[in-house]
Amino acid sequence: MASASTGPHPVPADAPAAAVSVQGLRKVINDRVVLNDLDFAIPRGSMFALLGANGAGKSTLLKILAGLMPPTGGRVHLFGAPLAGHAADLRSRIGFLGHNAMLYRELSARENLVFFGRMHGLADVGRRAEDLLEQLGLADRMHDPVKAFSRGMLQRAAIARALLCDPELLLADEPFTGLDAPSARTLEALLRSLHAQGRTIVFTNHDVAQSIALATSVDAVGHGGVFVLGHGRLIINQHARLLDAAMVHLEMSDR
Amino acid sequence: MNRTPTLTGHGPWNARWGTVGMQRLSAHLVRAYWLVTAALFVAVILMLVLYTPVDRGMGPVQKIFYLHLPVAISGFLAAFVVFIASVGYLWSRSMWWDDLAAAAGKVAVLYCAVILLTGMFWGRSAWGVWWTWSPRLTFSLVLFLLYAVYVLIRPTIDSAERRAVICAVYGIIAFLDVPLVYLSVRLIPDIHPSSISLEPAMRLSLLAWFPPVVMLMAGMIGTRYALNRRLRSAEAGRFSEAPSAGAAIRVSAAGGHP
Amino acid sequence: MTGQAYLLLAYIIGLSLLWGYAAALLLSLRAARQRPPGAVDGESRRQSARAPSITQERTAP
Amino acid sequence: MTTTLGRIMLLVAKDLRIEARGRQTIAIVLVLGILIIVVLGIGFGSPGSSGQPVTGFQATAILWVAYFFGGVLCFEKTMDVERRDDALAGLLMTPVDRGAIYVAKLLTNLTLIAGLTIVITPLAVMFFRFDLAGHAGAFVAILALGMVGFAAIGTLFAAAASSTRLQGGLLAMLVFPLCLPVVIVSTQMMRELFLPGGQLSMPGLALLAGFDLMALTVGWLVFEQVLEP
Repeated sequence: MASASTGPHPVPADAPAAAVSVQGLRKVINDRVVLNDLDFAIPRGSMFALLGANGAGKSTLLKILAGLMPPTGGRVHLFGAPLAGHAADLRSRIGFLGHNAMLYRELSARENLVFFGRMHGLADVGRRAEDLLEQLGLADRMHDPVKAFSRGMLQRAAIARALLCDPELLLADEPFTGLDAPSARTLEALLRSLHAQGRTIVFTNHDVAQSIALATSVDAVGHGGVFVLGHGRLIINQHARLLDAAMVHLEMSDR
Repeated sequence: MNRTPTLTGHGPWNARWGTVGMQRLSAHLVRAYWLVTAALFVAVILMLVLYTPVDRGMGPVQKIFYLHLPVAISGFLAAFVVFIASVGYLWSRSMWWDDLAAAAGKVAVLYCAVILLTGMFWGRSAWGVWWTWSPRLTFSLVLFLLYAVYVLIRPTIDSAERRAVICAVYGIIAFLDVPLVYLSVRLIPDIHPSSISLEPAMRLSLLAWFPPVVMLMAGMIGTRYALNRRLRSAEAGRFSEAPSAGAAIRVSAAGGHP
Repeated sequence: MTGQAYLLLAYIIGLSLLWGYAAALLLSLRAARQRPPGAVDGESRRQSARAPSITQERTAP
Repeated sequence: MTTTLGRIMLLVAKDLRIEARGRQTIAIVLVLGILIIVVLGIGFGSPGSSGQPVTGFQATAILWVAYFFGGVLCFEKTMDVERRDDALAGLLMTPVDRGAIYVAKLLTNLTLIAGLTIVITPLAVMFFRFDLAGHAGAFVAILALGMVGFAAIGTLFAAAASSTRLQGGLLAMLVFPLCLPVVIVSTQMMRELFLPGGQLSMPGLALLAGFDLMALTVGWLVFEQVLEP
């Protein structure tokens, strides 16, 4: 209901195949156009990096994809189903990692995960929570309240929360921010293994080189537009000027 | 592809007339509407002075009633418009509903203020007090407060969307409150039982007052609405220079990395 | 004061409130119509000066 | 349905556990309530020294002011828990029904308000020496019905306003006018109750119940629209 159903774009024939497909997506926040007529599709099983300067609308885009924010206009389909109608069913197939940890800071990491797991309706949540925390190197701190965690530990706990429901689609907003080098490597390995399992991963990142190394596709969101690669034309604006060299380079090295 | 922002999507009353001719016609219609409203007001005031009989019991002050009751009903209608527009906004998330609700909210406050003031003059003349916590007065005071808060709270919310949502929820509950307030004030003991019996000439005068007062209310809401639409599109226009990269294309650099 | 005076006051105040607001609305709508589109006030002009520049198009190598 | 119910219970348990860890809400709310009672007490003076004891009518006014201000603060605080670190977004990513979140928050708020009234009411009775004993049951009935409607409205607007600057006095300003029917009905009922030979007014009870029903229905229906991280 929240998203307008009046997009001029027909649903493309390949929509069911795509993990994410977006047509004519607009978002206006406080009378300011943040996303303007975005059209793109992310194939299933791809690792997709969204690049863009601060304020380019990357986080907004991810929030809309996660169903946390209604778009002003346009359509979003996840796994071929419209996000607006099936939000509740789709939510248990999506993992979302935001800027903030999205955890209750008075509760311990384990309590948080058990709580969110129960909300997801998972079976054997305790075991799943402990496994995940162990995997992310938080096993010895899992009974401490989250508010005592350092930034890096908080980020790892947040990653555990995002992966709790074993999502087919992981949306990660700046997942590497605040992680030290070893943790970042662990996360990279984790993302690669998730990708190897055939999951779709969409993440935003400032680090162009890292994004390129990780991603199977790179896209950049600028001020109200997608910057386009691969069709011979590159539409940019001043916010994205820093990025275009890297992107052009990517295209050349890929071909 | 240069689509109009949904933010300023067209409402039904200010749909962009296709031609200048249509625009002129609508301007003429609006002018005629206001002229008719003003003429009707002059007519009913003359009628009040020349035709309407003076109440034998209460004297001339009873004539306040001919303004008081139509204004009360119109104020109530304006509140109903706020309610409808609020439901409409939550249902469709189109900003023009919010503009309509804001317009009607302001008019509702104005009308409630007039109900209170005329009621107070009447009370002062008839019972010698400006204010008493009688059910009727309490009811109109609560109504006034409900919509005064509605109008006051709007500008304090920065985000246009949040403002629209919060005010829509408020507008819905406020209107649903009205019958509850009406019933609850009847628990207050009423020291002024006022049953008014109307002669046919009085009833005719009362009926004559309804069209101008209701038309004025509708005209005010329409004008305020048009003004709100204008302000909003002007604000949205500030940012319309953002690039409209409508021709965004799917990314095709896939699977190329080691 | 007499009933007549209260009646007069009530009508004068009530009607001037109603019509005063209506007149103010009509005047401000007329003023808004007469302003050229885009130039709303000084504030918005400054704002639009700060708004991001228009899309450039380039051809990738 | 049982899963929704179970999730509501889990949500309330989570809120109460967080409250038990920090005791941030109840402490602040209690202190505010006590402060209000004290200020009003100083204003009215001690009934023993200067004549008339406070009537039942005034008693509701005093108590309602304390409950309402404490309540609004309570709604704000319990919503704050969800806002810190964006925990609400985590919750919204789970398939749990938004209506369940609303009911759970409402139950948490009602629990905390119950705590507030349990402390404030005896204190006020002690300060003002009004006689609730004769109509304790009726008083509790009026209070309970009134607070459900109040909390239903307050929870809804606290959730709506939590992502804006609209807090503190302004939230109260939104909630109070909408809750005026509760104030009018409950004060009138208390007045009737404390008249000699007074009884619990049935139309009044029905009105309170009607208000609760309206507030709960609207809250349940629009809560999803109002929640936005």
